[in-house]
Amino acid sequence: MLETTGGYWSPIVWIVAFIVAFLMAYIMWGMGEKKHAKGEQEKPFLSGQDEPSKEAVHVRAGNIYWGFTETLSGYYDFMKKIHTGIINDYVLWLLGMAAIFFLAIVLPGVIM
Amino acid sequence: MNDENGEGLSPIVKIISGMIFPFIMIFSLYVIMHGHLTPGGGFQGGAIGASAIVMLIVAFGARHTEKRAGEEKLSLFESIGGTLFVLVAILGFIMAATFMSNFLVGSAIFGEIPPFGSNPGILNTGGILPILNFAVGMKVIGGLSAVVLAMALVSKEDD
Amino acid sequence: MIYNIPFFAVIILIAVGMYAVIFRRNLIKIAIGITIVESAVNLFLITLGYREGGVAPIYTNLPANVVIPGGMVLPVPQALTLTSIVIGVAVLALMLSFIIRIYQYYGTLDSKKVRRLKE
Amino acid sequence: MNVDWLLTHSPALLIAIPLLAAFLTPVIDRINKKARDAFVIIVLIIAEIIMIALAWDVFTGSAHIYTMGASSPTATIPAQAAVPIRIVLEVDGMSAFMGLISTTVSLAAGFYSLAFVKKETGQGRYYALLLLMLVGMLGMEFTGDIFNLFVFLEVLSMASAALIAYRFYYGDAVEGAFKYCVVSSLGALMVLFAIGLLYGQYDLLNMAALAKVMKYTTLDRIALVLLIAAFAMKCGAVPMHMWTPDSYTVAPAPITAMLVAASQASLYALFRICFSLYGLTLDVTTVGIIIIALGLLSMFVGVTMALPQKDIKRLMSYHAVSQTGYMLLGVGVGLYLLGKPDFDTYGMAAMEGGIFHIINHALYKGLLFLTAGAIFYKVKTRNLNEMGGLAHSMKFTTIFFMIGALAIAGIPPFNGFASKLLIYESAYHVSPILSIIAMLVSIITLASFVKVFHSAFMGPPMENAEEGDVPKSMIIGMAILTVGIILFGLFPGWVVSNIVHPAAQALAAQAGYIGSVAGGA
Repeated sequence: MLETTGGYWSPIVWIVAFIVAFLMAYIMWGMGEKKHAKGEQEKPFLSGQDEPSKEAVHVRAGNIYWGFTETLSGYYDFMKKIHTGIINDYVLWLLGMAAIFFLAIVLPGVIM
Repeated sequence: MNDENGEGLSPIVKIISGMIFPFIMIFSLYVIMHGHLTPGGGFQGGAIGASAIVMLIVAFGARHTEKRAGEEKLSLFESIGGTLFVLVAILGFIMAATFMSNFLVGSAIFGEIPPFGSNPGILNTGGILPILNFAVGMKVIGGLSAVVLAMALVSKEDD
Repeated sequence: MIYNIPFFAVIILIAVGMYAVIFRRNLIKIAIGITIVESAVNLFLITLGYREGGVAPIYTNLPANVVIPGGMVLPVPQALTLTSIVIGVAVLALMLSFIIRIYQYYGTLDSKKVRRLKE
Repeated sequence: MNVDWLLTHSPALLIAIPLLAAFLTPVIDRINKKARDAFVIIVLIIAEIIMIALAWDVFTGSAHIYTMGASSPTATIPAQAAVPIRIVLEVDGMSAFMGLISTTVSLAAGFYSLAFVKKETGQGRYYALLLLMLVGMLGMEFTGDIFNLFVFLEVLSMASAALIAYRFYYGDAVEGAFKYCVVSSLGALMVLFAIGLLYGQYDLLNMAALAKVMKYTTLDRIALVLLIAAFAMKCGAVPMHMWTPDSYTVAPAPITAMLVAASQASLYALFRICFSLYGLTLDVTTVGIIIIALGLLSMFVGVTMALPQKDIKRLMSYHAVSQTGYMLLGVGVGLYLLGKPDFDTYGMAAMEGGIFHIINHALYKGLLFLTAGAIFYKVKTRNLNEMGGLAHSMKFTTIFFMIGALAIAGIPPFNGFASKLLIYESAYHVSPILSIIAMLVSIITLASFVKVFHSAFMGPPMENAEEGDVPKSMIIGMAILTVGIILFGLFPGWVVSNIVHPAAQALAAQAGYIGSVAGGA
């Protein structure tokens, strides 16, 4: 039981609720038609084509979120541009951030 | 210029560096042993000692040095130095109150308490400091020369 | 004023070292740049402990009849510098051995070409 | 040798034993390889046991002080002096908490390494450096002396850099190590310069004594800038994170898990500097906003960069950056609210969330990197496009990966959910935008791990994959972390009130930190 500022979180209660919900779903599922025995399912109908093999339809990692990266291509192009992989740039980023912190932390003290 | 092994410098350099080698080592030992009295100590003395071995690498070539004082041997020397250092520090628990306590003060080994005022430097003082200096010296001699030897051997791999 | 000059040297050395690290593309020059910055920081530490006319702090006790006008310089920054030098040796050795290996595998020391890992 | 003696000396013992073992390992390696493996594991187990005992004592009692070389461990101020001049180890709640993480991850990495590096050369030095990494982490976390912090930071950096380049025959491993070495040594030099600035003003190196006299002058501000920049870089905050994916990707998997704990030691140093060294003297609003901004940037950029990656370890490395953002956000909110009336409610909850997230992250990200290593061990590639169907042969690894992935995405009932919940709720109080971004990042995290799970474990089995799972010692290493995840997930209330709260309290209460070393605040 974890008390948070807005309420509480208890994994035990969550697991009990999960099991109850799972059992209910399982019972409902068991009440359905039992016409098909295992192994007798029909093959999917693909406009008369043969079903392609599992190897042929497995989506490879590079293509899974193609749509997402394509939509945000402006952002990703920018990100690729700054992730150069050159050690000089890494040091430049470090110094640049130090300069920004300098402006934010030291300058107010000097001005006042 | 080269001898039959195809590496190293001329015989003059080899003989002279062979003659100087023990003297540099003795000087290194001197700096290490007087670490608690004069500027210097384990690291500086160890660096001098390592430079003697580096001189051998330059004069005789890396492969020849590897046969006589191999990287494995030097690393072992280094490990023994490190172990000695930590062991002396741990003895502080057992012999006195805390880690790194100077438990040798007042004892016969390096335990003499120096008289007030300027003195010519009494070697038998400092408690565990001379021992720690010695351990650091061993570690630096072993480590530094092993590093240079390894680098020399790796850059030889090309040709 | 004259005792502030080392601090200017520190600033100049840091600038030179950083210039080498940021704008030089040769990996060995980058390593040299880091060593220069490190020397600058060491110089800074040593200068902090300096006293005008001070002597080296290697007495056990000062004799009663001897007066040193400047006193002793502060030994703590010297100990810090020594530690930092030892660390610097290790860093330099490690970087140089990496550079040797990089040269073996990439055949170049140009930092713009040593970038198989990016994005 | 009774328990009291052991507890009194445990801070020094925890550093001394792995250090001694690190020097002894190459010697034992020359005698017998099996003995060396057993020796390393025994040392890691001893360190873990001592650490648990010490942590328990600290959480239930008070902070442990240990003065090196003094007549008694608590004699911090020598008779002739007015300020602490010896090296002081100070183990308060936060230090003990971080120490627990370091030893646990090291133990898992040690077990895992037994099989993982079996075919490599130079294993004696591998284990010596692994133990030195543990020494560096524990030293950074325990020390009360700012110069010692620098020394242990360098010990940690050098050992890590050498281990990243351990499989130097891959070429790019050396590149990653070189990049790590350059940025971390520059960062360490910034820290040293800041130490010089502080020492020049106050003639002190002890953090508690420094905190007592801290005036927040312009020079102090410059030192703070240098320290924040260096440690934020070392913990991998965007936009100084570029070294993180480079070095995490090429390191051997157990070392990557250790590197996660190592960057958290830097995170600890950042928090220690902000809270204990400067405390309320600094401008908490400005610095708090800076840390929150770093956290938000890290979370968002890290996770979006992770999504399109094709290299499994590179993807996970970007997630490590992203998860570091959560910790920065949580503790940054705490720092922002420090000294304000809301601190006792929302600020404390945010800090608890951030600190709880540190240990959760070390557990599940360590586990995920170990599973990535197991995949690499089997299929000899890190490219996700070339994998598939590994669930057919690697049953244990699949289960471990699923647990780790669900935990990192914050799916209940695993531990990631509890800490993220604390962060969401308290950050919402500062600004709802913070919580919204944090939740969005959590969703993308889940999406990218679905991608890894789909492409590595699902689908038809690979043609050239070997049968069977990885060796037993690797499974033990992963199981240690999995048990931690499940326990922390099932009992978050107990963990927060007994482990996390003392740690957050130790950070927030600067007076306690000063008082225990330098006498009354």
